[in-house]
Amino acid sequence: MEGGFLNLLAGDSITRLVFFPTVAALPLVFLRRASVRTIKLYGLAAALVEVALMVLWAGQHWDAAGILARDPVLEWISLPGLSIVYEVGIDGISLPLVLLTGLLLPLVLLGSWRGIERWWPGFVASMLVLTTGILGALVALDLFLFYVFWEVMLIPMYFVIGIWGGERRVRAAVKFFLFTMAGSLVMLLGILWLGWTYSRLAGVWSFRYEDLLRLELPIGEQLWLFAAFALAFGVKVPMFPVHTWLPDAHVEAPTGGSVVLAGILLKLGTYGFLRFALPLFPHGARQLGPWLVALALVGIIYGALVAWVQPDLKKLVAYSSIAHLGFVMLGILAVDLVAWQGALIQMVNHGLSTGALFLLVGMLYDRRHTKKFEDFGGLAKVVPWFSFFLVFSALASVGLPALNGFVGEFLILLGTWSVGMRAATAVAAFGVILAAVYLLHMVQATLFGPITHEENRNLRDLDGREVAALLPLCVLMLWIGVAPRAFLEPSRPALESVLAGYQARLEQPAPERAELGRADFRTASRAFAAAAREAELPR
Amino acid sequence: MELAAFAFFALLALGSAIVVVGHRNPVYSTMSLVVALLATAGLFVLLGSPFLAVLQVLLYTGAIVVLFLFVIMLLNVGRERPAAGRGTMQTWVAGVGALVFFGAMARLIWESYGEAEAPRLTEEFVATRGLAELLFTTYLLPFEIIGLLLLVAVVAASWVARRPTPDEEEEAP
Amino acid sequence: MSALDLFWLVPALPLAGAAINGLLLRNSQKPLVTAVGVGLPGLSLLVALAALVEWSASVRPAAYEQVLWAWTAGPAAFDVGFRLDALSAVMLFVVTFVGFWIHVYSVGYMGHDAGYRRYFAYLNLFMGAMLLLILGNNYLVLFVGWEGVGLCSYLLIGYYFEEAFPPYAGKKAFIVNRIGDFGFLLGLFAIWSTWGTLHFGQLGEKILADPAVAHRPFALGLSTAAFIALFLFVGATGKSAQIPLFVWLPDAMAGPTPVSALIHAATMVTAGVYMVVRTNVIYQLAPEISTVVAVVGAATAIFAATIGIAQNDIKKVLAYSTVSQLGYMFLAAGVGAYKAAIFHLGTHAFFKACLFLGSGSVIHAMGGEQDIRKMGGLRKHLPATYATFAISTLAIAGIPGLAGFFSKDEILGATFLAHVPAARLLWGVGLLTAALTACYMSRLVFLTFFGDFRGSHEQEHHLHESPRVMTLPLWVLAVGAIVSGWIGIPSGMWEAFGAHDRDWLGHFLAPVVAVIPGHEAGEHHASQALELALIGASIAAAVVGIYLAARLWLRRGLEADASFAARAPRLQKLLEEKYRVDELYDRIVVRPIAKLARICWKVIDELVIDGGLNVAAFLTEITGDLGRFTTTGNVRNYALYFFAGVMLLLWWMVL
Amino acid sequence: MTVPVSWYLLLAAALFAIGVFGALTRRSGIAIFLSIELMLNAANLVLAAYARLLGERSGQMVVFFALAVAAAEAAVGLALFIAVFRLRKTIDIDRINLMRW
Repeated sequence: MEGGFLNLLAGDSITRLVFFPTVAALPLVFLRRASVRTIKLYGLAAALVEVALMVLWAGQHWDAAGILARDPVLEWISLPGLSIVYEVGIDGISLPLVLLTGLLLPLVLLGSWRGIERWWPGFVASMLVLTTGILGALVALDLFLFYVFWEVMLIPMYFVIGIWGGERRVRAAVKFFLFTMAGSLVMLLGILWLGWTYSRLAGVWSFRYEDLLRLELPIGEQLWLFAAFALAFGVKVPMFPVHTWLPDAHVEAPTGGSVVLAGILLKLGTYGFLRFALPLFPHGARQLGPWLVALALVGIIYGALVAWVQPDLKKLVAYSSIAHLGFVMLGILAVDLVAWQGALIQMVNHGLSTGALFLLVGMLYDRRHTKKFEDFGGLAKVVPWFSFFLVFSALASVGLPALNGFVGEFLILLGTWSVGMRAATAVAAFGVILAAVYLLHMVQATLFGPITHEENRNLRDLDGREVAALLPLCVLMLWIGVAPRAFLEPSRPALESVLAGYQARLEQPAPERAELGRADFRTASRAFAAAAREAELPR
Repeated sequence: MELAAFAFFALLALGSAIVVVGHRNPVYSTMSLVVALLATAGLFVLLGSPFLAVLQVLLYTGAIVVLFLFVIMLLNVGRERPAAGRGTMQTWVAGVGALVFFGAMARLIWESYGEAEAPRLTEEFVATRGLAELLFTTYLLPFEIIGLLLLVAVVAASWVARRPTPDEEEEAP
Repeated sequence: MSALDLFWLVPALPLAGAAINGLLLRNSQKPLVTAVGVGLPGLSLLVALAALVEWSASVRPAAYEQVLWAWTAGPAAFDVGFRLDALSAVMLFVVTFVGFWIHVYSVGYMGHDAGYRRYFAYLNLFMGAMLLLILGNNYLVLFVGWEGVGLCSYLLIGYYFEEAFPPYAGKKAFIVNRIGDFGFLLGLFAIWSTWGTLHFGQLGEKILADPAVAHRPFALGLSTAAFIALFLFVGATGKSAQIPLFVWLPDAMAGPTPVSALIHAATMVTAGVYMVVRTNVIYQLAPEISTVVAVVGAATAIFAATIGIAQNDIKKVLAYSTVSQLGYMFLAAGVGAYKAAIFHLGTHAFFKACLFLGSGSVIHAMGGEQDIRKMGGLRKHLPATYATFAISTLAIAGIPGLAGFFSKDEILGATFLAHVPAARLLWGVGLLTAALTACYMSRLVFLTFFGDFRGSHEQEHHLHESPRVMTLPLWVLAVGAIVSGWIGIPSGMWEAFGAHDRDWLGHFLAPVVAVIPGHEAGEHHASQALELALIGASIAAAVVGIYLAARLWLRRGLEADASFAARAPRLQKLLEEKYRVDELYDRIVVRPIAKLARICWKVIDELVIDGGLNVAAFLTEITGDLGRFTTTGNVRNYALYFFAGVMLLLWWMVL
Repeated sequence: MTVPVSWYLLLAAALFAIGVFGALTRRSGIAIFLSIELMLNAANLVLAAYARLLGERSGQMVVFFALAVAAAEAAVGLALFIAVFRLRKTIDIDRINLMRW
């Protein structure tokens, strides 16, 4: 069905959104002789086109009911008794993350303008392919396909850290790779197990999300499968105690790498929990949930504490990610619509505010080639605009009301509290205090106090390009903070249907032996089913 | 009558085979192999395929083994060194393994066929004509491929065994 | 279009001013900065006054609500909306009026500062956030304002960021407030999970419809109402600087003086009181927590007052005085005298703002000097400042006829008559605090304005009265410090003199205080004699305090301090060092957490987790090295492995 | 009297086992090669025996092809020995450990 794929690629489709960056990366092979400036502008143009495509697509397919669309299903690997399909779709859960991915791409290139000093074609190509991997993982509706994209993300990121990183970049890149890989291999086992179980019951192998949702597995299987998925996603999130790759990766990664890593890659972990781990194994999730909640809480407190004592700006922001993602995990594990709304918006929020913080740290690094607190202090006088953006982003990250971070944290905590997890809410709310502690520490140590280093006296303030990279993020932070409804509503129907499916399946006890559930338990994909009927699937 | 012939050829084959693997002098080993192959050719006759027997004698003893002897003389291979400490270990393992293998196979064969008699030999089965028909109809493609294979083998052998160029010789340790 | 339709402009105008000043204008456009920075809050004041007039004419006593947009939808649906009722009306007037005059004052006080534009941007932002806080029609908008004023407080305390201390103080304020917010948030969650709304009006209706819900056990052995009340109060202690979270307020004096007047005296710090009064329906249902509020308030009042006596920094004295007065307000709220709490909030806003601005005028004249030991005799040089400062001091001391007398007397009277355990004891503490207040405030006046000048020659040479733009606000506020008490002369006082009850403010605020069926504790009608006695006690406390101060500091000046230090050196040191609470917190909270953080990082992260992984990696390497020995390179070995494989296959297939 | 086919098979198994033993124990490359030829021969015998047993001449065909392959194999193998001998001056495989990493 090669023709089918190419048709999709050419048409107004999700496939085009996903693969356009990679297609755009191909000409870079022939642009080897072009000037660096040309390459940069080409990359930026490609990124902007991608954003435009996304906005157009979202504008056309946005639907108040939150049912979006999916592409026609294509046969991908087809053997007797085994069919792996190429099936992609976007709903309210993936849409915000897809748009965030698109938004960050041009900003990342802008933010790397000076920081990346060698082999721009490679960098641009890596970023573009990385975008394809991320988008693919977000839209894949076949677990096998999802796994492929999941691993595709890994490779460009590995190169970005390993080639353009700091002094100990190779070590950091390998650590990143090994952690993620170790987790995802177990998940692969789980995916294969699911496909095999499905084949035993239905007579044909399938990895389609919709099909696998019908599987009612015995509790023992659900437990280990959930654990396997949780390990893969937990490493990515990252949850305590499998988080130690993150600070290393961030410290060594170039600015652009850090922004994408923190901004989007981490969300793939939480997205995976919401999309796959919970709906597929509700009983397993319920039994193991408390343990994960505990880990999420430890992550919140632990990440905040460790962030506080870091001597390095970037490491501080990196550890803060652990704390923030802990909130998202808490929200997801609360299994409550309000908490899920909060968790989803918090994923976006973290992408915006932490993305901005990493961009800012990168801009500072471009000027001073250091990220240590001891080398700064009193910058507010020298670089007021930089200071404005840093304080703004830090406050968004702290969760100041009227900025975006608050919306997510508030809804998460509200939802968590209302399902009765009061102690957990209290602990997490304590983490809110700590967030203020470490972020204000960062702001103070960098911007305030007397200027202690002569080199800092003549720093340039942000130029137009840098403001252009930051402004969209800050505008969104304020917008989401002031009127989050517009950002919450498109996702609600999708979240509601996932939640309804999850709870409906929980009401039934787990069966003794694996069996195929009734099709109407597939409420999680009801939205997709509706879209599929409209699309008249060629199956 | 058949039994006597079988016993003769079988014992001959076994005995010469033992000499093949046991003798330290490669020339003796090779000559014993000739004997073993000839004995097998005899067995082929008993099994009703005189054509194979002829082929065996012509190809194996006539071509292959001569090639062996030729190489042995070319390389002037002497008597083999006696086995060292680790070698004996290997010998024991190999011996036991071979015995176990034989035991397993024997049991398998015996349980499967026992004293089962083969059908009587027919004129048609023994005739070479049928074989030729088969070879040039059903097995025509494999036959051609085998021809190609032999060609490739000849080319490869002459390439591999060529005298190395001077710079290759320098690389050699 | 009526003024009420434009009600949203009240907070929007200052916010717009902040945006214009902060993002659009340049430092060089100073007149424009002033026009925006003062003009928009002024406009906001006008809109607020127009709206108040219209509201009281047509809507009162009902609340006027204006919903701007839906903040969220779904199960947790909250609106961004405003509410104008009696309580927010009082707050609105105080905030916009006092706020505007402090803006005017700032034009003079900050006129020569390089960060003039930034200052006004922050100050306008504060006004906007404060107005959100008091005008929000639900707890969420209130919380947005609550945090917003916290942010502005942070920014303004750290305004002089090139020095080391102010940013630190700002950070401390923000973090301590965050601790309070932690409690506040949990309180909100409890409200929402119990009644499903955060809207003030709906919440009140739902609670009154079925008060039994509030009495259900909730958590920590508390009833729902008690839990909510307690945790909201934790938030209030943070914002309003009560024990145990008061430590940030004295340090907050590192900000510019008008900021101290506006944020840390008149408006922001009273937000906690406002919130408790706003939530009075729940506090009434949780009498035990109300008692806690009263006790904490009283304890804070006397605790801060004792510290105030031994401070030598003019702003520190005022800061502790503020903490102490806020304690009064909580005492009032705790004993159920909500009107008295708001009344004192209003009067305090006038006289304390006036005091702070006066101190600013003094500091201005002294060239930045804040130590009262280096002042003295300023009365001659700064007549206007002296006059307004003295009026306000008399007001805070509780001299009859001035605002503070009425409000403080009402609090003391209500405490005495309250149905709470140990009401008399609380009253005693309050009375003692009143005396102490009169005493240390008088000490401040005597040491600053009386006696001989103790500063350097140069300073004396430069002494001058502040410009008109600064003295005018002083006079306006001083007048407020006198007359603001007259609108709420407590009913007890009317009764004491046998007059008809003309407590205008009390009647005005009556709709705000919820009447819970079955909870009518009944008016505490005391006898006329008792009322008179209580008034007498209040006056006596004030007079004794002032007399004592006059005996000590008017006559002996600094010697009085010295002799006290000589007689009770340890007590004096303890007071001067503010009971070493900061040091205590540092010891038992900050340092252990910092240590824990380091352990987490260095031990758990780097040693345990990464170390464990390195061990795993090392084991992998070892395994690989061991496995390498099978790769001998000996073809016969390989053949043997191969044969073994064949045997295994055979075994599997045959057997 | 006729001989049961299983006897042929047993003989082939014995020849094969002897060949295995030789291939695993000998050091001389030539000798190993001889042992392998022996094993190949045993396999041929099996094929012929089955052809007889089943009356199906395809077995004989396979023997025919196997012989041809054996010829090709011998040619290439011996060429390799010559090449190796040129490099190492020996065909004692214990001394030829090119495959060691």
